[in-house]
Amino acid sequence: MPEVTTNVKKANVRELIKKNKNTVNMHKILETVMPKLLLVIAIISVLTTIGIILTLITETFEFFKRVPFVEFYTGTVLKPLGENAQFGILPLIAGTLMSSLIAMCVAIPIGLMSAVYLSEYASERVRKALKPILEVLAGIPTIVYGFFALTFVTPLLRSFIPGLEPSNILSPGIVMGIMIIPMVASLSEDAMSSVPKSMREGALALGATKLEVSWKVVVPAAMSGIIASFVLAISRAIGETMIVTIASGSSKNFTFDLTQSMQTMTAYIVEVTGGDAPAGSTLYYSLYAVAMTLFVFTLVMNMLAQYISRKFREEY
Amino acid sequence: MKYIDSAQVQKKMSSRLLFNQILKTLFFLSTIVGLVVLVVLFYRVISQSIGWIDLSFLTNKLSTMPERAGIMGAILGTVWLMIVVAPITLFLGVGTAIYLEEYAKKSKFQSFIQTNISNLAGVPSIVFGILGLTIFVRAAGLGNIILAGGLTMALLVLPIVVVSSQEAIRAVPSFLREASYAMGATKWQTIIKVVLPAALPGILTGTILALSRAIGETAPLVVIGIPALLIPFPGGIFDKFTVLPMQIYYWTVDAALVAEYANLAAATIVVLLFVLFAMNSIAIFIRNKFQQRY
Amino acid sequence: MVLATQLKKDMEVQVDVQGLPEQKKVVYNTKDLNLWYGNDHALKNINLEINENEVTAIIGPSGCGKSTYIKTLNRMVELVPTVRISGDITYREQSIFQKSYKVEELRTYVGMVFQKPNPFPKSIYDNIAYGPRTHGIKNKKILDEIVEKSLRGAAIWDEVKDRLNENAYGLSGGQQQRLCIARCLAIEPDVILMDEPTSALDPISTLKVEELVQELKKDYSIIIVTHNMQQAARISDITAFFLNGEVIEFDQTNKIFSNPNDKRTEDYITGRFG
Amino acid sequence: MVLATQLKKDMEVQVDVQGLPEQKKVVYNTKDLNLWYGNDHALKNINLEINENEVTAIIGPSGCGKSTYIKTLNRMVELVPTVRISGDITYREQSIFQKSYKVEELRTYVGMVFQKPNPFPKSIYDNIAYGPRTHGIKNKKILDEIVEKSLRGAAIWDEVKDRLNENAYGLSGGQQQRLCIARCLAIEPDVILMDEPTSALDPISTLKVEELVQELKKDYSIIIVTHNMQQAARISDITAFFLNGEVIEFDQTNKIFSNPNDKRTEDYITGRFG
Amino acid sequence: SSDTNGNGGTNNTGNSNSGSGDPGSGEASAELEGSVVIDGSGTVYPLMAKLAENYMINEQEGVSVEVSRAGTSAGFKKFLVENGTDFNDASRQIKDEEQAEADALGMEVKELKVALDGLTFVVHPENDWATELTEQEIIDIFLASTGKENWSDVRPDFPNEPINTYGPNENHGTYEFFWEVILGKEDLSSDVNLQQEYSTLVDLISKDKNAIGFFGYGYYANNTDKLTAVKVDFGNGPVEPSLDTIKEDGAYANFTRPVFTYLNVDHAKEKPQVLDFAIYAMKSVNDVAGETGFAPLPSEEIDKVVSELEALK
Ligand SMILES: Nc1ncnc2c1ncn2[C@@H]1O[C@H](COP(=O)(O)OP(=O)(O)OP(=O)(O)O)[C@@H](O)[C@H]1O
Ligand SMILES: Nc1ncnc2c1ncn2[C@@H]1O[C@H](COP(=O)(O)OP(=O)(O)OP(=O)(O)O)[C@@H](O)[C@H]1O
Ligand SMILES: [Mg+2]
Ligand SMILES: [Mg+2]
Ligand SMILES: O=P([O-])([O-])[O-]
Repeated sequence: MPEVTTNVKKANVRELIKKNKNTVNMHKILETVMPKLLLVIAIISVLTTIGIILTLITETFEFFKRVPFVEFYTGTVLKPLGENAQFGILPLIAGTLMSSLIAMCVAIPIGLMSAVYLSEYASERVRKALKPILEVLAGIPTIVYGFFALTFVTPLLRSFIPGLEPSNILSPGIVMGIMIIPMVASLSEDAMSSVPKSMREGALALGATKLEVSWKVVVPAAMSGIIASFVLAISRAIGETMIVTIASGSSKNFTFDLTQSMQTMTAYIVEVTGGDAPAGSTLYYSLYAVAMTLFVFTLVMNMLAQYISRKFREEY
Repeated sequence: MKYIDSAQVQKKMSSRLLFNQILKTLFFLSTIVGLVVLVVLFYRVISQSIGWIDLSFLTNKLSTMPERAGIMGAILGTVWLMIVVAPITLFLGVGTAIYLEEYAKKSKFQSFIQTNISNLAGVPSIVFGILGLTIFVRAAGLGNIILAGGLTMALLVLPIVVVSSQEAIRAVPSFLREASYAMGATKWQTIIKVVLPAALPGILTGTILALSRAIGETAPLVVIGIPALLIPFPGGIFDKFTVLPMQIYYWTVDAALVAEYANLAAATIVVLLFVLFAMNSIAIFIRNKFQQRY
Repeated sequence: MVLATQLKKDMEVQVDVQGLPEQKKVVYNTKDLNLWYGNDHALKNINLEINENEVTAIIGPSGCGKSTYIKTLNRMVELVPTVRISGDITYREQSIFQKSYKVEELRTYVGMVFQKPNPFPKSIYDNIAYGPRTHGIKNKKILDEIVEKSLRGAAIWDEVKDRLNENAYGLSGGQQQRLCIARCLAIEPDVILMDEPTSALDPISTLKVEELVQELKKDYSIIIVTHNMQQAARISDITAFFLNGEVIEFDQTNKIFSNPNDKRTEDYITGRFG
Repeated sequence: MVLATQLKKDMEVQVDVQGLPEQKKVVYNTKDLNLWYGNDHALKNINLEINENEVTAIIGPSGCGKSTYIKTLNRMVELVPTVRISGDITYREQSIFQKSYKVEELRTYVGMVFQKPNPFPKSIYDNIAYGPRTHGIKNKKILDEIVEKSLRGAAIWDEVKDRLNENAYGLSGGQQQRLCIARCLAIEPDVILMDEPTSALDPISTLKVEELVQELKKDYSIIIVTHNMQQAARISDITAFFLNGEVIEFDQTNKIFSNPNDKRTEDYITGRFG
Repeated sequence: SSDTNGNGGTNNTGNSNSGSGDPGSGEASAELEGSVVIDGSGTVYPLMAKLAENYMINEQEGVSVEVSRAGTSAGFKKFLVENGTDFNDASRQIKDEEQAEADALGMEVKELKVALDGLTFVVHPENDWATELTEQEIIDIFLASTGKENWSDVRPDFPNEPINTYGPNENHGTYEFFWEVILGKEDLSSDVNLQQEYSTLVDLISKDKNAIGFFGYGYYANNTDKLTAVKVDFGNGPVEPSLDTIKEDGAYANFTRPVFTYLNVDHAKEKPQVLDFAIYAMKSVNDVAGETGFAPLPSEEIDKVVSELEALK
């Protein structure tokens, strides 16, 4: 190492740095300003939530001045237009519950079984091939599923279910279920693959078959994650809009007959805004009351899912 | 005394193994359901769109006559919408992620914002539509223009960008930060010069996925109100607009009036899916190509 | 040479207790076993006989193939997809690699205890009952009996008898490991494989498990992998020394520790490497 | 006793080369330093003086606080939010815990090399230029000079001079570590802290880094944490032995290794624990 | 709620090239820009959409005409506000209270009658019994008070199957015309399946054998393969709705109604493109009425309106 030059230049760089110390005050300013700026940015997400809640609350409050709270939540007749408008949300809740229920009947068993297959049975190669397909399924826009439900699934179902009406809750429910399969499958699979390998080995070493290991050890151990995935899936189904709007018509039937047309809360919002409810009318405010109800439903579901996965996290 | 009888164990073994095999098949079939649906869906959509997708379909203006109708307006609308959404979400999303990951560690406030973001991610898109309608379209008086739609969409996909950026930032090993601090760099210098460049591929991947979500969303725009027939091309963020999913929506609904509209809807779906696949491929490419292995 | 001296002392005790080895029945016979992980040749030409009611210790430096070998004995190694095997292992004179041989059945005869205690996230009772239930025992009374017997067998009954319905993860590490031994006893195995069963435990728990192993020897054949040479010297009858996937020396434990044939064995047990 | 003998030999060489210690200028003075991680008392009453142009080695078993101490010297330890500190450290006679003291400035005087090589995922050139640029040096020609000089200083110039624009992660582990040393030289520090700089390297790379340290001693004061006692013996002038957060012994390296004052020091360097 | 100025500026830059590319197209009128916003009747929508499209292709490429179809009543609510829509299509005449609202806003509204429509009752093509009904039978089917639940309640020889009734919802002028003019404001049966979108109605009825529903003739005319129109007996034998019978004095006169578009005259005065479109629309409406399922108006009537509009210039 050439010592002499080193010493000469050593002084050089140090001096340069010293000199710059005064000019790099900008860094100090950034150092104090940026955290605050970023905080402001971060708060925007909070403001969005507050915005949603305030918007919904103020207008919903106005709605309940016109339609009593109890009447709204116990009313079985929804006839929002015309002379004798009646606002009972139960038909919409029934429609929402039915479509979500049907979706869950499709998504939960298929999603869970796929998760078991992917996490316990599939070889690395098969998993690598199948997972992207599930991801594709999850990435298809809902409007496309709506088109598919209306033009393919409904006619198909009607060809072997005689009593099925041209618009019915069954077809969008099923398609919604298919759409949600990837969500259940991948969240459940995550939960299952985080069960340590040693747990599986423990069971296999006792002579259990793969099925017995999956069903009696892995699934119970991953239960909180699996349940959380179900709850999130339900929340997703409740909030889903375009499939039901397109394929389930807009009949406000208060029924639990899945061959009939029913309207969900989301589809109601589309219908009312599509008719461009003029600001100030009861119809207009009903939009917010329904949206508020929808928001609370999904929020509760999401928080429940978070609570479950946090509270019942297995410590292995 | 022996409790476990090996003869008994042997006898049961075959049926247990058989059961295992049967259910394995069932599990496999369940996994395949998605694939089957996908194939059917693609087959349907593509076969319905054959003969309808051509250059003039891509470049023409909208029309009530199926043979003349084109989706250039919707494509441009989608592009303009993304021109609004991308910078806003990138700015807000990455900013929030930096704040949460680098500055606000472990405080109550941090966990509050974090919870808030994950809850926001679960709010149905149509509720965002109501927010957009009330605040941007009506209260701010913007009307149903691209800017209003873009702001609404930006808020809708913001949580996706925040969460994926957080993950990308978290994946930057702490030894890189330490190396930078040890050189006398300040925190902000470290973030800008070391953390963000290293996290960039992850951030971009997440942002592209968020944008593809925004491209496919319909519900918030239905609420904001998109005209059923809008022929001119949008030329800026203050213009009215339509987008690919909205066009699919109207044509699907109106197929009851003019049967050919169903084919137009299918053709538009093919275009939309193609765009989404392209975006996903880009995201995967970025992830594989630029992700640093340490 | 402190370490070596200490070992010597252990040896002497061992020799006294055991006297000369008798000829015993063979449980496992390994013939020309080779095993690859992908292209990685992890076991090379292994030939070993494991006797009934003896404790066989397997020692060797990290990565020499101890775990691989022991997991081959109950075919757990096949969970790694890239594994290829040649040669043969017979268990009670039957080749375990035969097509018709059911691994699940083999594993009911061959219990296994792992390095890190791995109870199921269930109650203590359900942990023990898991094996019997799997094999079709549903009767509550019989299960109760099995649970008690196994927990007693693993010398943990007194500590847990009042909390059988509590989650097994409430137990200490040492208790969890004995629970895992009990779980393995519950299916009344013939052989017990143990892969460094005490390496995650504190000295007192280690002692308890070691005592237990001595106790279990009366009824079971035990193969134990250990990093701790004193432990091998203390509890085993036969020791196999592995190095780079090969068996370097396989002999009476007192012979190996007092007068090894191979220079490498000597180097290893005197701490010159590993 | 093979190990101990080996150490002795190293010692003799060391003593020959070094001769008697001279009185040197003090760089760092640590007074009654205590440090807690939450309630965990990691450093207890540390008193140490570090001299200019010497290599000070810090040895001790895992978890004894070596890394904690060395990271306190450039206040990197404060990145852990739960840390509390009492006592004082002066660097060149100024307390580094003073309110007005700027850590960023301290860190330009005190470079650090970590256990695992941690180059930035940038080009080799940009890695070296990072420090100067951070401190406001933009001039391309000056940067070029600094890069070359630093790489030469870290004895890696010849290996990388033709690939300065390639990603640093294309280098081997040993090269990466020397790159990190070069990066640290680029801001011409006064002191270099090294936390087990060779523990992730192969023997040949280790040798190269050790030679480099000897070379650097001429211009820099070096504090090096190491697990490898031969290494401490080979390259350091002064050695501090830490145990459970305390300094047990702090003396000339040859003294520590040939004739330690404390029984625990002796036990540790002869391999009785740790 | 349209921002005309904002639109105008950007549209201009977007389209000026193509405009100057073929200056010969269209008539001699000056090149216009900006937007025209139309909402209202779903019945009139196809007609207006066609006119708008033709206008943009043949006349003024720089003008953006957007057409929506919230329904007559919903449309009026968007029309009768400050800065509301430029036109509101209507399948009924403006109501007194709506006119009063306009007066209160100081807004001048001009009624433009554009064509004639016949309220058409449609059934499933496989429905071979109810192809001819009397006016009273139709009224009875939809009234709440008569309690007709099965087809056999209408005529004993009809099948004993439920009647499924369909129609547009209360946002629509068509609903109001039916309810006010034909039912005389008596209560509609609560079983009537009321929909927002006409296309949904067409779809539902075309798939339901027991259905009967109503809407404007145009929606039937486009779907003659999926639907059968009921021939209505007004006392002089069954009459099939068609462009010939739908006339103010024709055989289908009882169910014939004029359809309108209402023009915000203030907007027309401020924005040349609005007035220009109004004039164009009136001039060309008879050319496209037939193909979109409307009966044309006498040309004298049209000419009169056109000259009134030109006077606004
Ligand atoms: N799943 C695996 N895939 C690939 N190689 C493996 C796998 N498991 C072990 N190996 C390799 O096989 C060799 C033997 O490993 P094994 O785990 O049997 O060693 P061991 O003697 O048990 O070591 P230790 O004392 O560290 O537990 C090692 O080189 C290891 O890298
Ligand atoms: N970030 C931290 N948070 C809490 N405790 C810590 C942290 N880092 C270290 N400790 C604790 O402080 C003590 C000293 O740790 P330190 O890393 O300084 O040890 P060390 O001597 O460097 O050990 P090694 O040789 O393993 O690197 C240990 O008990 C450790 O558990
Ligand atoms: Mg092992
Ligand atoms: Mg350390
Ligand atoms: O849509 P309408 O024509 O019935 O108002």
